[in-house]
Amino acid sequence: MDWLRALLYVPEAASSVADRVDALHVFVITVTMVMATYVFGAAAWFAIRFHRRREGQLTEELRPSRFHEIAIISGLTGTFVLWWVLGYEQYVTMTSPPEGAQTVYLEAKQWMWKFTYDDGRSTNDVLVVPAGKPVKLVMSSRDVIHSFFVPQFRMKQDVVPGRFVTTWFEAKAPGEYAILCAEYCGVSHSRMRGEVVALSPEAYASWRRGDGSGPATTRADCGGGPGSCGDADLVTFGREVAAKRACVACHSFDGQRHVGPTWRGLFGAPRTLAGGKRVVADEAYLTRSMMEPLADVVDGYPPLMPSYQGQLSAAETGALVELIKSLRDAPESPGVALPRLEVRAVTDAGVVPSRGGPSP
Amino acid sequence: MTTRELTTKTTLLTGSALLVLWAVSFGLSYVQLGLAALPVALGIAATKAALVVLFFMELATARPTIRFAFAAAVALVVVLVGLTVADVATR
Amino acid sequence: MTTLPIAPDVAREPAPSSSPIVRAPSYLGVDTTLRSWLVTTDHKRIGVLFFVALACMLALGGFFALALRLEHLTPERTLMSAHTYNRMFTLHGVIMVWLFMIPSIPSSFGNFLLPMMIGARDVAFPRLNLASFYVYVAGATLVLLSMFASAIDTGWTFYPPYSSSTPTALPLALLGVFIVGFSTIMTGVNFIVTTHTLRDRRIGWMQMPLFVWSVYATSIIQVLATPVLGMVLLLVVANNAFSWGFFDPARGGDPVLYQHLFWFYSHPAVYIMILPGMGVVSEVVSTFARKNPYSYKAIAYSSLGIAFVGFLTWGHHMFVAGMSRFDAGAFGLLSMLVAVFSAIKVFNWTWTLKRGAIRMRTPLLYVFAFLFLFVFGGMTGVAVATTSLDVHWHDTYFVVAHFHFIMVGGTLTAFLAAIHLWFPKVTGKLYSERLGMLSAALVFAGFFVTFFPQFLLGNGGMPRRYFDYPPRFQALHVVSTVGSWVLGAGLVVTLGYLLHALFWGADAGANPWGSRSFEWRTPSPPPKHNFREPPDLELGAYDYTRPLEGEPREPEAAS
Amino acid sequence: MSTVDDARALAPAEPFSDGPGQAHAARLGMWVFLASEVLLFAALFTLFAASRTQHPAAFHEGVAHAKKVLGSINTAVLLVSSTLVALAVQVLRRGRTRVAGLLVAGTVVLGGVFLAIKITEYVEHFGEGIQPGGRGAFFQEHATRGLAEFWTLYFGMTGLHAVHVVVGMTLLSIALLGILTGRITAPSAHRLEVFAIYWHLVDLVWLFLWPLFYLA
Repeated sequence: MDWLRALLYVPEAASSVADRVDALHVFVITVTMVMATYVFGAAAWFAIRFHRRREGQLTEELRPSRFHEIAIISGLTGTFVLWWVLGYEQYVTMTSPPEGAQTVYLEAKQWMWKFTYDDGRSTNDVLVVPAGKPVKLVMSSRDVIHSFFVPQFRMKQDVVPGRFVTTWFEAKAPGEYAILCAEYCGVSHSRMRGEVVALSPEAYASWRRGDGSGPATTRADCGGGPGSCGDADLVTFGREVAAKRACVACHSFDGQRHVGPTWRGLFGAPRTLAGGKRVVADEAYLTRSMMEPLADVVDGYPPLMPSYQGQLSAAETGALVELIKSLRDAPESPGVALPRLEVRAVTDAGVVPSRGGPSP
Repeated sequence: MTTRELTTKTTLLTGSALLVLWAVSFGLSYVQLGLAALPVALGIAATKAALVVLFFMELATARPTIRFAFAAAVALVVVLVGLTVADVATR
Repeated sequence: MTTLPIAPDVAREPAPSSSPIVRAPSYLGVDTTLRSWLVTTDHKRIGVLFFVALACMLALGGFFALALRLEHLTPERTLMSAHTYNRMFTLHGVIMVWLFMIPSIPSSFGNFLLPMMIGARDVAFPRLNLASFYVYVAGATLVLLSMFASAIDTGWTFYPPYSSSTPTALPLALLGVFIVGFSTIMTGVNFIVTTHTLRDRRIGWMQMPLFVWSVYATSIIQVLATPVLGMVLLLVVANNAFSWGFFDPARGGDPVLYQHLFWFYSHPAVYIMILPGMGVVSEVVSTFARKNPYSYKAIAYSSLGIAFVGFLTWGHHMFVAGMSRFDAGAFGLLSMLVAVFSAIKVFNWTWTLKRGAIRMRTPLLYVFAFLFLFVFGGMTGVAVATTSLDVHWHDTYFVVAHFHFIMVGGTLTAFLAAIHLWFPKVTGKLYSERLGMLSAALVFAGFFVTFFPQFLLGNGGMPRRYFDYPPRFQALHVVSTVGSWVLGAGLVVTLGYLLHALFWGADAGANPWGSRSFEWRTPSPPPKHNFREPPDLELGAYDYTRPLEGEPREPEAAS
Repeated sequence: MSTVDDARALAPAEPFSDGPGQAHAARLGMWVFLASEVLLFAALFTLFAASRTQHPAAFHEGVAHAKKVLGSINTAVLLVSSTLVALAVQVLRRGRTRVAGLLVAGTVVLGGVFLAIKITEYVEHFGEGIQPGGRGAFFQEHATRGLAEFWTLYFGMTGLHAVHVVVGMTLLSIALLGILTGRITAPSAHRLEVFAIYWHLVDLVWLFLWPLFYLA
């Protein structure tokens, strides 16, 4: 397999899916070569065998045999559909993050990659991951479309502004792997490069402890100036964000029903939406609910929440998601009735009086 | 080339039917139909459109080539809207 | 193979009869003033006008291509800044796609030949035809003007949100492309109506030359796809000029929707570019193998199949764009189907050669190159439509190599085959067969050396639209650049001997190739209204079982 | 008078050999062009459908705010105008040129009425601070995500339709001129017919814009 990779100029297969992708690659190229040889061989043979012998030479009229036609059409269709089956099966794997993958939040902008980890630290242009463990990326862009591409992992995903897209990978072994931006994003597009640094479990643990090994990190920027978050992890940062953005005005941490649903036990739980649709509250659902709250309103709650699109950074969004995750098994408070709040909608311009119930 | 010519009477009848459907659609918009409101309104619109195409634009008596041209356009509109909305709805 | 330059194979022009109409001048000779060319409604002259304009665009786009390749000789800056590079690849794409490839074969050869091939005197709407030329010129002028104002740097795909904010003359360029789109629609409407209403009664649908089928299928795509592009370009202009914010996430828009609408046009546009080339190949193969197409119906119907199924596959450009997994699967499967139609054509052309009477002439040599390159281009197309493989290949040089194999290896090669097949028809002159063969070899070799390494670069993970690149890719980039010079040289040689032949070439006679196709049943160059008298259509367009009038009889007929 | 005109109207122009053939070509050409027009609008309808799927609440809010009565009157105006021009084609074929001219003139006038109502609507919306691109005072108070998209689409789609109304009125005015000068008569009714089917398409598009922007 390695000599085939060298022949095809394919880089080493450094992720858990790369070997399977390469196998399909080789299969597809082999079929291509066989078909091409068949066509060229036939054409060359006919050109030699049936060259013109005299001026004005006449030819008989040939008609294709039904068998030849059916064989070619069904053979081709079968081959191509087989490629599709194999490829789509792999694609589904490549786009379905496994349970328990570690989450890293990525914010792309012209022309850098900013990664925020669940312990509140962040790095620029360097993504530190443990080798041999799945890592899920929750990605958004601040300006134009970028594309996160790691050739050695055979993975690529466009990073789109205005929404969070997820992808995942698992580096097989410790090492450094290039990150390239694969969607044209402006004058320095070709310099928007970075690196995935996969560390052995021990080295990774030591980097997590922050004892100086591994790539340098900074604290997540809380938006309130340097040091405003202290040395807290992403969950603590999430509590600050929830307070600052007034999330707590409508959402409780302790299981109490409020204007909006409680965050306790929310993550991973099935939700029934107003239209009767059922979804699971995963990262995609939570991020979408922050950006597009009225798209999926939980049954029994008024559609009031304003959009936080363009107001929360990827780190802040990630912090809120981590906070909600941490509240999965939070203690339920005794049933103290909360004072009924006047229902208000929060917008960019501040708090304004609500417009009443849902639109007709 | 048209074998069956449409008559003035057909045209007048079609025009009246269109106005009746218009009134129905307008009236229904004041009834709370909930999720059914859009399908109902679009259904009536499609009926009116069919009347206009068949009897005003005379597709009912047009040559097959012309019917095919129009059908191809409508089919592609369905494809374009369908596959795009399918993406948004299943994301 | 002995007598070069070529001697006409058969059937010299019949001896001039005494009838005065026979001596009527050709379409070139009726009126030679410049004004008569500029206000002509003769489809043949409009075809020639288009050809000249298109050749200029090809030269301009090719010049940009050479400059871009030169920049990649070194991994860092070689001769231009990143900003210039970005503008130049955008212009290369815009000019090649919209000002050359899309109109190339239909507007030039389609215009010239389609009416003749169905026994018509002209297209259905001759004045609309002339208007489509001037609309094209107006659009192209706007695009070129934008170049001098402030050339755009978005790539030819104009993806928002980048295109919403770029400070370049984007509105001017996009309006230019929008206007060129009108020209495309006019030509398409004209060809569809012409094929339906002006066919000689003796030519049924299944008796038309296959080139007509391919241009007809192309016209259907042009008419139905181009308006969607026009609309989406207007939306981008509205974003850029008035900040209306379509597709702008901050205002509730979705950039991925732009990609849906854009590729709904731009994927079928690939078939607009390649289908007419496929028609040329069908004609060349039959003419030089003196053989009926292996299966006429399969080629004809597969053109229509490509036209319609081609509309269902646009999403395979968006597998990693953030599209839903369901749509990725649906588009992946549909994309596989459209490839079958192209493959059917390839097998048909190859098996048409079987038991033929093949003579290797420049057009056939180009068609052999076409077969070779198109099979690679087409099969790698199916490969990149394979969902999981596309994740790695998407937006890398693999895709660049793939579509250049189709666009250059396919369409440009077919365009060159068309030039060499119909040069005697259009001008009445013969070119040097020796130089023709030489430049065909140069073009093929140059092309292969330019673009084959790009497949490997893509496998290695080299993203497209990169000004700087990791140094490990340099060797392959250098090979590719050298290839581009050979390709360029081949095209310059072609221009040289064709210009020479135009003025000093030998007289071609009416039908130098002994072709059965209907456009050859009138003198070369043809008279103003194509046929002096209704042509003899006794023999079918692909009937090589009986001699054409004036052809030598078979010495041993019964074999 | 009419015989001379009829002969001139019937004579096929190059490259056609017969009048009916040319009439069919004109008709087919217009239909193929209309297929193209349908796809032009389809791009915007697709954008509308996808955006509505993404922001159902905002689009409800937008529809509730639209000028339903004005929009509905406009629908009726277009339906009547379409009926008039369809009748015009019928009577022209039967040789009643003068009546046909009156009907076409009526259609053009109704097109003008449509535009006048449309402009009234726009002016009122501008007065409320609704402008395309999510600009204007209205969006300071109504910040539902997707609402800006709704109104931008409203101006874009109805604006493009209005442009088509203007083109249709121009074409019908040309036809009217042809009828008045005797260049369009019963044998050359297809010249009016191709413009009439263009007008019907303009009507057709509006039939779908109306429920989407004003009713539901």
